[in-house]
Amino acid sequence: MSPEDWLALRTTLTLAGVTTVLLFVAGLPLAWWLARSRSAGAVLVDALVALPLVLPPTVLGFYLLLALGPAGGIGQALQQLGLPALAFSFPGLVIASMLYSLPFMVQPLRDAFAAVPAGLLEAAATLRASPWDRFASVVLPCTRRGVISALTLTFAHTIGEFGVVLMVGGNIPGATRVLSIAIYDHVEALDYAAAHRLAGGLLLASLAMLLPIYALNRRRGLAGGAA
Amino acid sequence: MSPEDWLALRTTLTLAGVTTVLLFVAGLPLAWWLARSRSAGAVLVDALVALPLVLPPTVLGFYLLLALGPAGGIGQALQQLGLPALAFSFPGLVIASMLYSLPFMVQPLRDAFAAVPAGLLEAAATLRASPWDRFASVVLPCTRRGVISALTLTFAHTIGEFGVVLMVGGNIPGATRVLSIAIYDHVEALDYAAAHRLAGGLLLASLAMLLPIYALNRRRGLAGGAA
Amino acid sequence: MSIAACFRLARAGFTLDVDLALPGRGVIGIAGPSGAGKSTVLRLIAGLEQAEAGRLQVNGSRWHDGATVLPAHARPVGMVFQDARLFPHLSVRQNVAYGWQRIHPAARRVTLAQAIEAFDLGPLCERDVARLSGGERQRVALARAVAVSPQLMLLDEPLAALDATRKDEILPYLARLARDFALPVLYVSHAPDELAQLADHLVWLQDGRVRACAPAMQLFADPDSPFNQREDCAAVIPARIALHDGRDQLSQAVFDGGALWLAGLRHPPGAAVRLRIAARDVSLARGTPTHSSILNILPATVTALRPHGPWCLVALAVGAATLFARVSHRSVRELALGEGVSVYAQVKAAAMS
Amino acid sequence: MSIAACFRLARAGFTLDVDLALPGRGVIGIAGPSGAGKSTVLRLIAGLEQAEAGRLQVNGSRWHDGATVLPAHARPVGMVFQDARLFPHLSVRQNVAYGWQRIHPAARRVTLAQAIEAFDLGPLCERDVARLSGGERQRVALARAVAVSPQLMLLDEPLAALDATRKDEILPYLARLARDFALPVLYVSHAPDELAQLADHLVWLQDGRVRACAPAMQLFADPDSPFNQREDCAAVIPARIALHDGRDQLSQAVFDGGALWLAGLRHPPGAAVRLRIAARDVSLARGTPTHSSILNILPATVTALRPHGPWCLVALAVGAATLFARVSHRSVRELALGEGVSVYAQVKAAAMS
Amino acid sequence: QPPTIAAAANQQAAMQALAAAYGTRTQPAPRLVFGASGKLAAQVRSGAPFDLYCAADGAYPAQLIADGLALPPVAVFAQGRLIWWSRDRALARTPLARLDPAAIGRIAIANPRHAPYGARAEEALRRAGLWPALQSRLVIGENVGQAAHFAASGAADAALLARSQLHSAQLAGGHWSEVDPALHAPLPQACVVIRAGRAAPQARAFLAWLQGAQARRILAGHGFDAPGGETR
Ligand SMILES: Nc1ncnc2c1ncn2[C@@H]1O[C@H](COP(=O)(O)OP(=O)(O)OP(=O)(O)O)[C@@H](O)[C@H]1O
Ligand SMILES: Nc1ncnc2c1ncn2[C@@H]1O[C@H](COP(=O)(O)OP(=O)(O)OP(=O)(O)O)[C@@H](O)[C@H]1O
Ligand code: MOO
Ligand SMILES: [Mg+2]
Ligand SMILES: [Mg+2]
Repeated sequence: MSPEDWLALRTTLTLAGVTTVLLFVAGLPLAWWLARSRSAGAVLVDALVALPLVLPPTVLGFYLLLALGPAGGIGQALQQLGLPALAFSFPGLVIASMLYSLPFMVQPLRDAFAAVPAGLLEAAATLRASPWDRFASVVLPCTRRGVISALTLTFAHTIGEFGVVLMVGGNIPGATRVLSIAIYDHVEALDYAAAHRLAGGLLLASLAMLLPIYALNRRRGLAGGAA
Repeated sequence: MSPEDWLALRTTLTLAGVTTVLLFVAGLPLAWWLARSRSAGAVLVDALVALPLVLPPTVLGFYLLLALGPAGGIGQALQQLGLPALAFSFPGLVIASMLYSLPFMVQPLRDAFAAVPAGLLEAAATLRASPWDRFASVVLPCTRRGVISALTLTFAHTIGEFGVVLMVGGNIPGATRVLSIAIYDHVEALDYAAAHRLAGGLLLASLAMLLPIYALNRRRGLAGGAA
Repeated sequence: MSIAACFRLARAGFTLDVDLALPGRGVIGIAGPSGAGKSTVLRLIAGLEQAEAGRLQVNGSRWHDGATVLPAHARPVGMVFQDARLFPHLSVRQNVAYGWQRIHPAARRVTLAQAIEAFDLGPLCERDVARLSGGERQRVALARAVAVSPQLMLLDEPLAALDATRKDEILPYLARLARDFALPVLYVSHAPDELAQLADHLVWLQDGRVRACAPAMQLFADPDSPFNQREDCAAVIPARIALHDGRDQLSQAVFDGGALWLAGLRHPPGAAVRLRIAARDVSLARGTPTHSSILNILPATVTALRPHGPWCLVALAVGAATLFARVSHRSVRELALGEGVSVYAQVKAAAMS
Repeated sequence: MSIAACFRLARAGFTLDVDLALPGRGVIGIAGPSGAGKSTVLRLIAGLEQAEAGRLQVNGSRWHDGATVLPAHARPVGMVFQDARLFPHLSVRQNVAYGWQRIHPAARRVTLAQAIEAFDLGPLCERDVARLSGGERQRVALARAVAVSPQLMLLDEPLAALDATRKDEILPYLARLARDFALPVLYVSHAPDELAQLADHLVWLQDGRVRACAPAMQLFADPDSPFNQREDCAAVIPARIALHDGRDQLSQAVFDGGALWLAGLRHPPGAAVRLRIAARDVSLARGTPTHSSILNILPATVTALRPHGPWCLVALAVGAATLFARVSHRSVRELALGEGVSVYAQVKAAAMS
Repeated sequence: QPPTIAAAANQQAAMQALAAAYGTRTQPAPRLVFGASGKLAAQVRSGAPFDLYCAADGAYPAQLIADGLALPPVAVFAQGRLIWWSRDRALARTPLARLDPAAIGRIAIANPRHAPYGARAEEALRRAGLWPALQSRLVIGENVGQAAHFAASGAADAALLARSQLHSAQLAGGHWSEVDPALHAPLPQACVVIRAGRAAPQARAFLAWLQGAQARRILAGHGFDAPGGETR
């Protein structure tokens, strides 16, 4: 692999990591609220959260480009603050990824949270567990499968991001040139050998990463269904 | 919207519909098996199912084009059978979409199925419900949220497909020119007005589609968590 | 008409190894300490658990024989689990209808309305099952099992969450079900009074093994059976109503050894009844007692004496019937009780049911 | 030291409206038909249910007062639910330890080992809770609640799935807990014997309303209380062990009205006990009976007669104590029973616990 | 700080060679970003951090200057050539004007809307009178690089590509012929300095070098004609 490809790998992993962590922090309370709330507003939020799923990445990319670019609202605001523009920058990519992967974090968490029997939380409350404690000691362990799903889906989906990056990230080495774009580039340059190295390597690395996750998940997870 | 864009809309919806139906049929038994099996092979299948999540669409697109082309394994097999080549055809796109969206169908189904208490299935069995009947009358209704999630995720993810189509589709109007590609084209050609029409319309239509789904899901869904 | 059940099953720290020959009708009570394997036996019979080795034949049909295993949904059972296991996505009525809809209309021996009525679920019909009290849930589970018109009922402590009044309503219904449809009912219970009231046959399980399995009368009459080792042991005597005294609401029942006055029965003269006489309700005297509120005084012969901790259980032959009396050691001495001694057994009328 | 609980709550088809003044220690039995609101009252006290209006004060602490509502996890209760509600992701030991870890070490009055020991969970400690029998689950739930060293125990039919032997082990433990830690225990049960054995105070709920709420002695002594309307009604008499006869394993208990011989007690002389004398275990005579295995014959005066269907419940004054006898209408006539009549009450020693 | 160069897809191999030749210890090699000329121009409009923009057509740079996003002048440093490529030797050698539309399967071209090579391919097909017959057989690559990939992978039977792409081993297995330059407008490879670029001096230095002799040799070796239009 060329130094450029290593750089793309680093950019990709950093982007996926940062996106996953930020979305997890933001997604936990949002998912919990969505799982428990019965308000009408929750329906709207549900639909808004799902929007990035339904929209092609190019729609998202287009509007992000307009918003983040020098003519867009966010772009101009940043410019007036003397900050660099977000389009074609790593921070811009993080924002795009967070929007793009939002449902992948929130939906599995919400569904898992909604399936936790209220009776268990009541039992925990009578055993002195505060709401936070209940969340950490009952909800999260009981929904481990959902949490792992949400984290891997988000991480993976960010790694697999292509359309949005193509539109708002460009292809700037070291900043926005992620693996998916690098492979695309190699293919277009007809450099199949490099494409094979990158794509094949990614394929094997992914499988090697997924196998232990699922082995672990499976070993400790299935008992839940038997209860 | 131009006639070409209408055509792209039709292609997109047909693709998403066909993919969702086919994947649902294939995904139900696979997800059920993954949810209940304790064999070591299930771990490998779990990881393989998740692979399209982790892989950038460009990896998939690259290998699919090689496989579907006349030099690839699938392409050659089809040629020997006297069948038309799949590359740059709608059926080829369906295959690509099914691979690409596989985890979006299987994972939510698997997680929902795994959470169904075994005791309910036992009770249903003593009430004369055959395995199929139990699946239809207990598992599916009890996992309605998961099933709806799987269907919307798959449909949506196929609508949002971009990278793979960009690489294997060839942008053929009426066959492989889907919405995401059409929007990309408009943006790159600086035809922002057309891009706005398509992207904005899609945004509103999506929201209009998602709102009733979530309203329905929420109204009948939350009782499950209270049990 | 019989049930033959033979199972072997090993779990970590628990091995079940039973070979049961049971009658093909009537109520078969299953008792034994917690963790003895009672629920496991019901699960094996229902086809919910796989035995390592097993054989199961119910009234002529082979349900399990070597490799041939009838799947659970093909076994014509009605099962009530220890936990109610109601379907959370269905209303009370839909829960009751679930199995009912799945049997052939010709095989239905109760209507849906009857099943709902029998457990007084009318007012709860459209209720979400998550919004029921504990006892209400149990009644729904019972109605659901009854509604499949089973050929074998498997009841795992079905009345544990019910109050005495409800129990008094439901127990006779279950007995009637067993009788009217010539149905075997396997009834797991911790409550000796429930068993004595219902059971025709009894099984005592302990540590996964059968400690006793015999007709209820026989086990209730045996001072050494596991059912008679506790404070609440009782004799059960088959009898026939001879006459009815409307003014005092007393009935006289005759049995193979004499006659007893009973209260609270609504049976017509000639009806067969089972008298349950708790050992603690029987006192002994050497002479004929007088001026007592005790109506029933029967001449009896002591057949056995068994020390029960601080007590002494005295088995008595009254004609062909066996009665028990639980008396203190002092009484044994003062009355000079011993095998073969003749005594008068005083039975309070109030002590029969 | 008292509990004042006043709640109003409306559900579709059910309204709870209670105003309870309860003692701040001892066992408070709560009974009533299924669906009466027993579980709902416990849930309100635990803070799991929101009353429309309510006030709750427990031994001086305000838990609920107008808008001020102490959240559930801040209330020092130990609760056992009607369904076990064990944490499926934790082992038996971890379930028991869950609450124990969450209280201040200085507030712990039992060790984890003691809680596990008290319910004989040692062999199950590392077990997955999905692999427990019904009774085993209930014991884990009990141990988990005891381990938080609560200042108020809320037990919702905690022994429903347990066999008699286990019950006999656990009931005294719960009574000891209430006594040793001066702890109020709210105990919902359908089993009259459990309540009679344990309860110091009794509440009868029906249709969401309080039908009776008084010291247990008083309610047990009242022929009109809801607890004495059923076949199994009994008198409860406080007494003191006077002497112990080792040979016969009999003890003599003296009470405010005489002395009674008891068996099966291991209390030392001088100990205070509660005698429970079931109405069906008391027979009446006009003359002094002789040559009977009945050890206890007490002179008594009839204070009330209540027809109970085919029976007659006779309330008797024996010194300052009240006894019940359930006799047939014929006996009433033959013995010419009436208010103020002097009789001999014959109490079988075997009938006390 | 090395300049970032956004270059048309057909220049990919040549630019990489040029950048390698330009980079020394004292001046780092420029960073390269490739794509369809039109798409890169659109990105410049959206604020992409490019210093130099090299298109496959003069119109895009001129428009950027007109819109104030790039600095004049437009520097044409080479001329591109459209070629007709196929694995089928006979097909590849047949001039466009004499093609039998029925004999061809799929033809890959770049997207005419934002790739100049695609636009010239459309123009040539129209002039050859093949457009109505072939339109439904076309598969459109996002840029000329992807069009080449479609053909090289075998998924398309023939393609209209850039001569500058023939350097690639993937196309070595096929055959090609020049498309008659009379069938389409020329393909001047045109460069401008971006106004917002932060490495303008470095960009200018590279641009100057690009028009020098060493660069000419490299460009000629990659299938480009000299900017004046003379053949190799
Ligand atoms: N799923 C399981 N896996 C492993 N062991 C189990 C499982 N369920 C029960 N056991 C164990 O098997 C034994 C028998 O259990 P079973 O449920 O049959 O008891 P039981 O007689 O019904 O007791 P109870 O009266 O408490 O309900 C017990 O020792 C129990 O711990
Ligand atoms: N979650 C709920 N929502 C609405 N109504 C409920 C809910 N839970 C119970 N009820 C109803 O409230 C009433 C009181 O219920 P509760 O559980 O307090 O009864 P209970 O006295 O504990 O009965 P049981 O002895 O059967 O457990 C019942 O009529 C019941 O149907
Ligand atoms: O701008 Mo290009 O080189 O025609 O894709
Ligand atoms: Mg059991
Ligand atoms: Mg209750």
